[in-house]
Amino acid sequence: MDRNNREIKQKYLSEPDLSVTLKNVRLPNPVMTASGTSGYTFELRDLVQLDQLGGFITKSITLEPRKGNPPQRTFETPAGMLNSIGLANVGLEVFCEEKIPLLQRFSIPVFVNVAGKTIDEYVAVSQRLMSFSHISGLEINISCPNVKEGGITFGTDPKSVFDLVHAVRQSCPDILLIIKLTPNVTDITVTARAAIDAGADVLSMVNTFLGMAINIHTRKPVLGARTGGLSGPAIKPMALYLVSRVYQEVAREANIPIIGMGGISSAQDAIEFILAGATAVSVGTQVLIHPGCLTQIIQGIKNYLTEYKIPSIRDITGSLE
Amino acid sequence: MDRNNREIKQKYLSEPDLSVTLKNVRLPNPVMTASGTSGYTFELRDLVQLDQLGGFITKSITLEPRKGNPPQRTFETPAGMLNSIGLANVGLEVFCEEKIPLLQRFSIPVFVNVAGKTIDEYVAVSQRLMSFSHISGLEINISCPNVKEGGITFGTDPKSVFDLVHAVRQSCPDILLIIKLTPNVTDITVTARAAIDAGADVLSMVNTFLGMAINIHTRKPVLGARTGGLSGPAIKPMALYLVSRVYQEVAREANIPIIGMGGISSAQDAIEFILAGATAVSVGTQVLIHPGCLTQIIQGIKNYLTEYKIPSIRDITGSLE
Amino acid sequence: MNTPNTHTTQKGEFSARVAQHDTFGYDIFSIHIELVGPAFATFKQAKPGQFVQLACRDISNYHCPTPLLRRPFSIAGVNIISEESLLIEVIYHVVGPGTKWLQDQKVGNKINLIGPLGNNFKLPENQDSQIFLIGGGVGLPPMFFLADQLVNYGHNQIIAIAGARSSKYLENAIENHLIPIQNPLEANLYLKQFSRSNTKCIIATDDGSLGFHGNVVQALDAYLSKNPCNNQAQIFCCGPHGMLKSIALFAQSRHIECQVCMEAYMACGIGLCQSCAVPVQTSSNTDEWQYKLVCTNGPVFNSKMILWDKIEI
Amino acid sequence: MNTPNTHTTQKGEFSARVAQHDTFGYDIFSIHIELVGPAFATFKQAKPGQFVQLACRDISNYHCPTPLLRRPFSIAGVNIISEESLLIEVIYHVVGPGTKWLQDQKVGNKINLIGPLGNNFKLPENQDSQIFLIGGGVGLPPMFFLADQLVNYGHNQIIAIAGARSSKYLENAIENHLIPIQNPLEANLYLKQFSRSNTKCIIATDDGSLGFHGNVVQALDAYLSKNPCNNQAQIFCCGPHGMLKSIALFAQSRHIECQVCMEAYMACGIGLCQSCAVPVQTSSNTDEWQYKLVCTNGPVFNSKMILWDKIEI
Ligand SMILES: Cc1cc2nc3c(=O)[nH]c(=O)nc-3n(C[C@H](O)[C@H](O)[C@H](O)COP(=O)(O)OP(=O)(O)OC[C@H]3O[C@@H](n4cnc5c(N)ncnc54)[C@H](O)[C@@H]3O)c2cc1C
Ligand SMILES: Cc1cc2nc3c(=O)[nH]c(=O)nc-3n(C[C@H](O)[C@H](O)[C@H](O)COP(=O)(O)OP(=O)(O)OC[C@H]3O[C@@H](n4cnc5c(N)ncnc54)[C@H](O)[C@@H]3O)c2cc1C
Ligand SMILES: Cc1cc2nc3c(=O)[nH]c(=O)nc-3n(C[C@H](O)[C@H](O)[C@H](O)COP(=O)(O)O)c2cc1C
Ligand SMILES: Cc1cc2nc3c(=O)[nH]c(=O)nc-3n(C[C@H](O)[C@H](O)[C@H](O)COP(=O)(O)O)c2cc1C
Ligand code: FES
Ligand code: FES
Repeated sequence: MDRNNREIKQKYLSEPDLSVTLKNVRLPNPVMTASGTSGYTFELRDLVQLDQLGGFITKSITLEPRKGNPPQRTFETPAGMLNSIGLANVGLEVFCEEKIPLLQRFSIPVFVNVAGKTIDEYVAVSQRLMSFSHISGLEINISCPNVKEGGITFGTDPKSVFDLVHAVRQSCPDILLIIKLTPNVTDITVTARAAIDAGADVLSMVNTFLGMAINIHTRKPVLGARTGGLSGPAIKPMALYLVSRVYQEVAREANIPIIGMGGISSAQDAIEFILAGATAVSVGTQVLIHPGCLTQIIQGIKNYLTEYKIPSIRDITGSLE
Repeated sequence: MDRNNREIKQKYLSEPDLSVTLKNVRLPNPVMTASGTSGYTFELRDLVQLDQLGGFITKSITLEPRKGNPPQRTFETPAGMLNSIGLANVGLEVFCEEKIPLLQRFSIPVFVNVAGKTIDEYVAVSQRLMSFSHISGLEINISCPNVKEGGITFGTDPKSVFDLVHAVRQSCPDILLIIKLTPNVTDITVTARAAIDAGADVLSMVNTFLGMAINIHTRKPVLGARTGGLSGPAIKPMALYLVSRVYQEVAREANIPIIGMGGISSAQDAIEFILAGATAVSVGTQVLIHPGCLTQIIQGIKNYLTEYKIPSIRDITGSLE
Repeated sequence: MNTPNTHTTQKGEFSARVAQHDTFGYDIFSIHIELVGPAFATFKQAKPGQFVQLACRDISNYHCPTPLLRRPFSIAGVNIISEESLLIEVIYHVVGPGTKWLQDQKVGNKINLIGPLGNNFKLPENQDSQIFLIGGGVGLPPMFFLADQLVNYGHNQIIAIAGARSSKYLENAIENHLIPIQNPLEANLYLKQFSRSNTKCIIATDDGSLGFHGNVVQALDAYLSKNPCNNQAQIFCCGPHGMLKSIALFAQSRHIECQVCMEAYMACGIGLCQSCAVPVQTSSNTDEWQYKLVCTNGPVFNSKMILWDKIEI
Repeated sequence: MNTPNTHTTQKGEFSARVAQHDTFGYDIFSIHIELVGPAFATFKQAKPGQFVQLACRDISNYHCPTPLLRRPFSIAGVNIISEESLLIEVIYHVVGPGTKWLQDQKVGNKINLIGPLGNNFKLPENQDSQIFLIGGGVGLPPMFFLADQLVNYGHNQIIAIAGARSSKYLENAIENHLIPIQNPLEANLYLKQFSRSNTKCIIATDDGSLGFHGNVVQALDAYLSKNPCNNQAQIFCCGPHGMLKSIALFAQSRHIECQVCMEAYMACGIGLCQSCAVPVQTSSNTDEWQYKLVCTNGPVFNSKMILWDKIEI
């Protein structure tokens, strides 16, 4: 018995357990793609062994197809990038017809990111998607800074957050609901609480920070949409702070898992988010640059746990002193 | 007459006019130091020809001396740095006795940055300082993220902003009041408006963004104060956006000048802020790294105006299309 | 995972080695990058028009992620040097931090790249088609590679037009550059990278410092008025959008088929970010349009499909 | 401006040239940086204990500001080579992006630096004082410079104790390193940087791979028990804070004067940011304390004044 125990322990020590759960969905490991940076389905397959990831999050889907914002749509900034894609996407119908069948081939959990301009649109898209059994959950993007007509208001006003999440929750009682928060607020614990009160199962944080760049020669904004969302390593200290805060003040007590993101580029970054309270992490900008980072991060987390003889990643979630 | 005009124009073209005014205070050029990054007085004199700057802003002064936060107090992040100095300063009395006499030797406008925990403290410090005639104005720091006991609340709550600025304005009716805003709010135009309504003469923006870093080996926050303020090139896109927004939505109409800052490292950065609506700019983190940048930025602005045959810097303030 | 088993890797992320680094012209350099192993197998299939995304920094140094994004560069040639190793050539103009970093790389240094990316030029079916390869500035590189391929496929009516602001931008690539060009519209083996495929070219400089005095469209126009082409002609071109637009309009007015290789600000280069959108007609007889991605739907487009008026030039 | 006219520049921001770059030990390198003109005049005055802030990147490339902050390094020696040119030596351990960048610099490359910075060691008044120079790891470099100065000022009772985790960290700096050390407590000319001032040293390694088996405090203790010092002794030391604390406590117990050269995470190095605070007693007979700045009030402090218990080690 004692020996048996030791053997089990031994096994744990040699192969740390990376699996985590988002409510009822088990992820083989905590590393996922971030919405809008890894395509709809298998776009990355030449460059990443997608079946080794913890989960896959699609780019945002809206009811109608969207052309997106006029170019220039991205711009490099010091250790970051601005984007004003404007939710360019094929729309729900094409997505259901062309992409969903491909998503079925994933052996890892798949989450579809949903966006919209009105509560009705969010509800319509969510209801349609929840009928596909191999979609493990919906990530509700209430925080895109690049769509003028509403999106951003949903995310910054606690009342709107509540109403939106509540409506989606009512119409989709069973599917895992991940609510993606915007960092562009005075107190993110307030919107986090609103989302949880309205029935969020998981919080995903954070979306991009509002930013802008100016071309001093043309004296015009660089981005076609004037402003954009800042992502990448530059934002990591801020995103980490927000995750830590929401975990300490809201999520831990409410027992709501957090998917942390914002500038994650390395295993060290991912571990910082996990220590701060993220159950899982998403990688966005760095995938655009170095898709191989995804599996490297998983390996790096494994090495870290092994080095410190920590049997399971779950042992360190939120363990920041 | 015509010829005279041409000559005047010629002169302008060869030597563009860099001077700007903050209400009644004329700055020889728009480039100043940022509070907390250039000392109290002549700390930089070996490295910078201080008399060539547009103005000098001191580090924050509080009523009593402050030890500041426990080390580690700064940390490098991608293209940025976190600081949690915690307003370490010699206190009003020592400042008045030892530093003010030195400040008198400046030939450029000097602004003293004031911080505090209570409205009374702000008022006491401001009242004392306004008696020194060679202080051209006070920059009221209502936005330091590194002092727990109040500072940050002042800056994020419009009502508190109003009350604080109003109290200082009432007690110091004549001195130029610069109100330094925090970026850590949902809608910075609201706090900007509150400051203006309460009697601010100038807005200074922005202070640092809240952030954090974790040492994954000790599993503790890197900073002794756990969290800190993010500054440096990483934040420039966000700071620029905020300046542009406040200029477009509030300051232009109210005719209130803005001192822009946040990640400025080069003349190009400074010009971006000026195009976005800043009358003057402050340079913080980059001075810590490369003090010579201050005069280089001034020269770079001059070169830009010359290249584009713009007679005065004021011609392009807020001229973003 | 049930990814289709038949899938073979068409692109990859590889670490490669600088094998050669030469000057092409003023502030323009030619770098030869050696690829071996799986990278060799993948890049053996590379086609003209395709490009690579170079990491212009040490991508494994997470602490110094600047410049953050990769930089796209056309493949200017593929030179298979053994059964397991090949060189790709990239010709780049130093314009900012990424290209400055490239310039500092010495033979033997490692460069991380993703490629080959994008679609490619569609070759004319008829080997006797009159083909014009037009490149302006660093739009030339894909034309060098295309010339190699065309000649390989037996095309024999090829004239290249190399545009530059001034002769200095071609300086070190010019063969026999001391020989004055008698008739600027007479194509000859002037440029090394074209000479390897025996492709004759006309040089056009904006300042007249070498060859034809004028831009590439003027050169083409002048050439065609002296040498009207009988058989079906085709234009392949790459360069600044202003130039591409002029060529497209010219081609349309002369009913010449024209393929353009477009540029766009790219964040990923691999179809993930939707950064590189270019407005394209949905079909040739409609007003409807959509954004296509230069990095995956392009960079090569039929010039008639591009909505030039919607592009800021 | 009415800055005092008498003011002469005690520090400056300069562009310098790498003149020599050698290996000191495993992952530790010695770089010699040449300073001319105004930098020469300024650095001629540099004193042991002072340091420089090196920009570990091209500081003029605003687009790639990583690593953002300068890195502080002790001056390990100043070598005046002509009437307008001198070399400063910096010995550094490669531990992160800044030092990795340094390692990549070749002779002839430019490095931007600010210095000399900080205060310096106060020399004993009595030339016959028994002096111990104790350096651990990359705490050694200021001791090399201090030995130069002490000898210059006629001090003749100097023993250095060089601590390292293992012999490999000193490998390339050891003279006659093949000669086995018979009596590990017998000081000799073992280290090149000490030999230039004829300073004999004891080597102490944690793993016993060379010299005394143990840390520097144990070595000092053992040495003193065999060689009790009659005249007033003084200790000068630099190294990790744990080591400095042990030395400080040891010195206090033996009533030996001790100056410590402290480290701190620095953002500016020039007294602007208040980053490098270290808790110091306000006077020796009070509990009051304040934060002092390692970069301007230090890095050298009287060991008794440091509040070691308030420092995380
Ligand atoms: C498909 C494709 C193929 C290309 N092939 C080549 C090539 O063979 N040789 C070559 O020299 N250049 C080529 N370019 C352009 C090259 O990618 C840019 O010059 C390079 O990214 C500039 O990087 P930088 O850091 O040096 O300068 P940056 O500071 O990034 O840019 C300097 C200037 O170039 C502009 N620029 C930046 N990125 C692009 C871009 N992707 N497209 C167009 N303009 C840009 C910027 O707006 C700025 O004005 C190609 C671009 C694309 C999209
Ligand atoms: C006054 C002074 C003199 C110094 N002299 C020398 C010297 O002569 N030779 C030498 O090799 N090193 C010296 N150091 C330490 C040196 O500055 C750091 O090793 C260097 O900054 C690390 O930079 P990096 O980018 O390579 O590594 P980073 O990634 O910045 O740091 C790597 C590790 O070193 C720690 N570190 C970073 N900065 C400091 C610092 N300022 N002080 C202490 N630890 C730090 C970090 O916390 C981290 O654990 C000195 C430090 C000070 C304050
Ligand atoms: C090009 C780009 C497109 C994005 N598109 C979406 C999107 O469609 N929906 C969404 O919820 N978030 C979107 N995001 C935000 C990311 O999912 C992520 O929240 C953010 O970029 C921060 O993470 P990062 O720093 O790792 O990129 C996008 C980000 C980028 C850079
Ligand atoms: C080390 C440090 C100390 C600072 N101290 C103060 C301060 O005392 N008072 C204040 O109003 N702002 C302070 N700031 C904020 C700066 O004045 C400035 O608003 C901010 O750093 C953004 O500008 P930057 O990116 O150019 O540094 C400090 C910033 C830094 C980096
Ligand atoms: S560059 Fe990212 S989709 Fe084309
Ligand atoms: S490092 Fe900035 S004050 Fe010492």
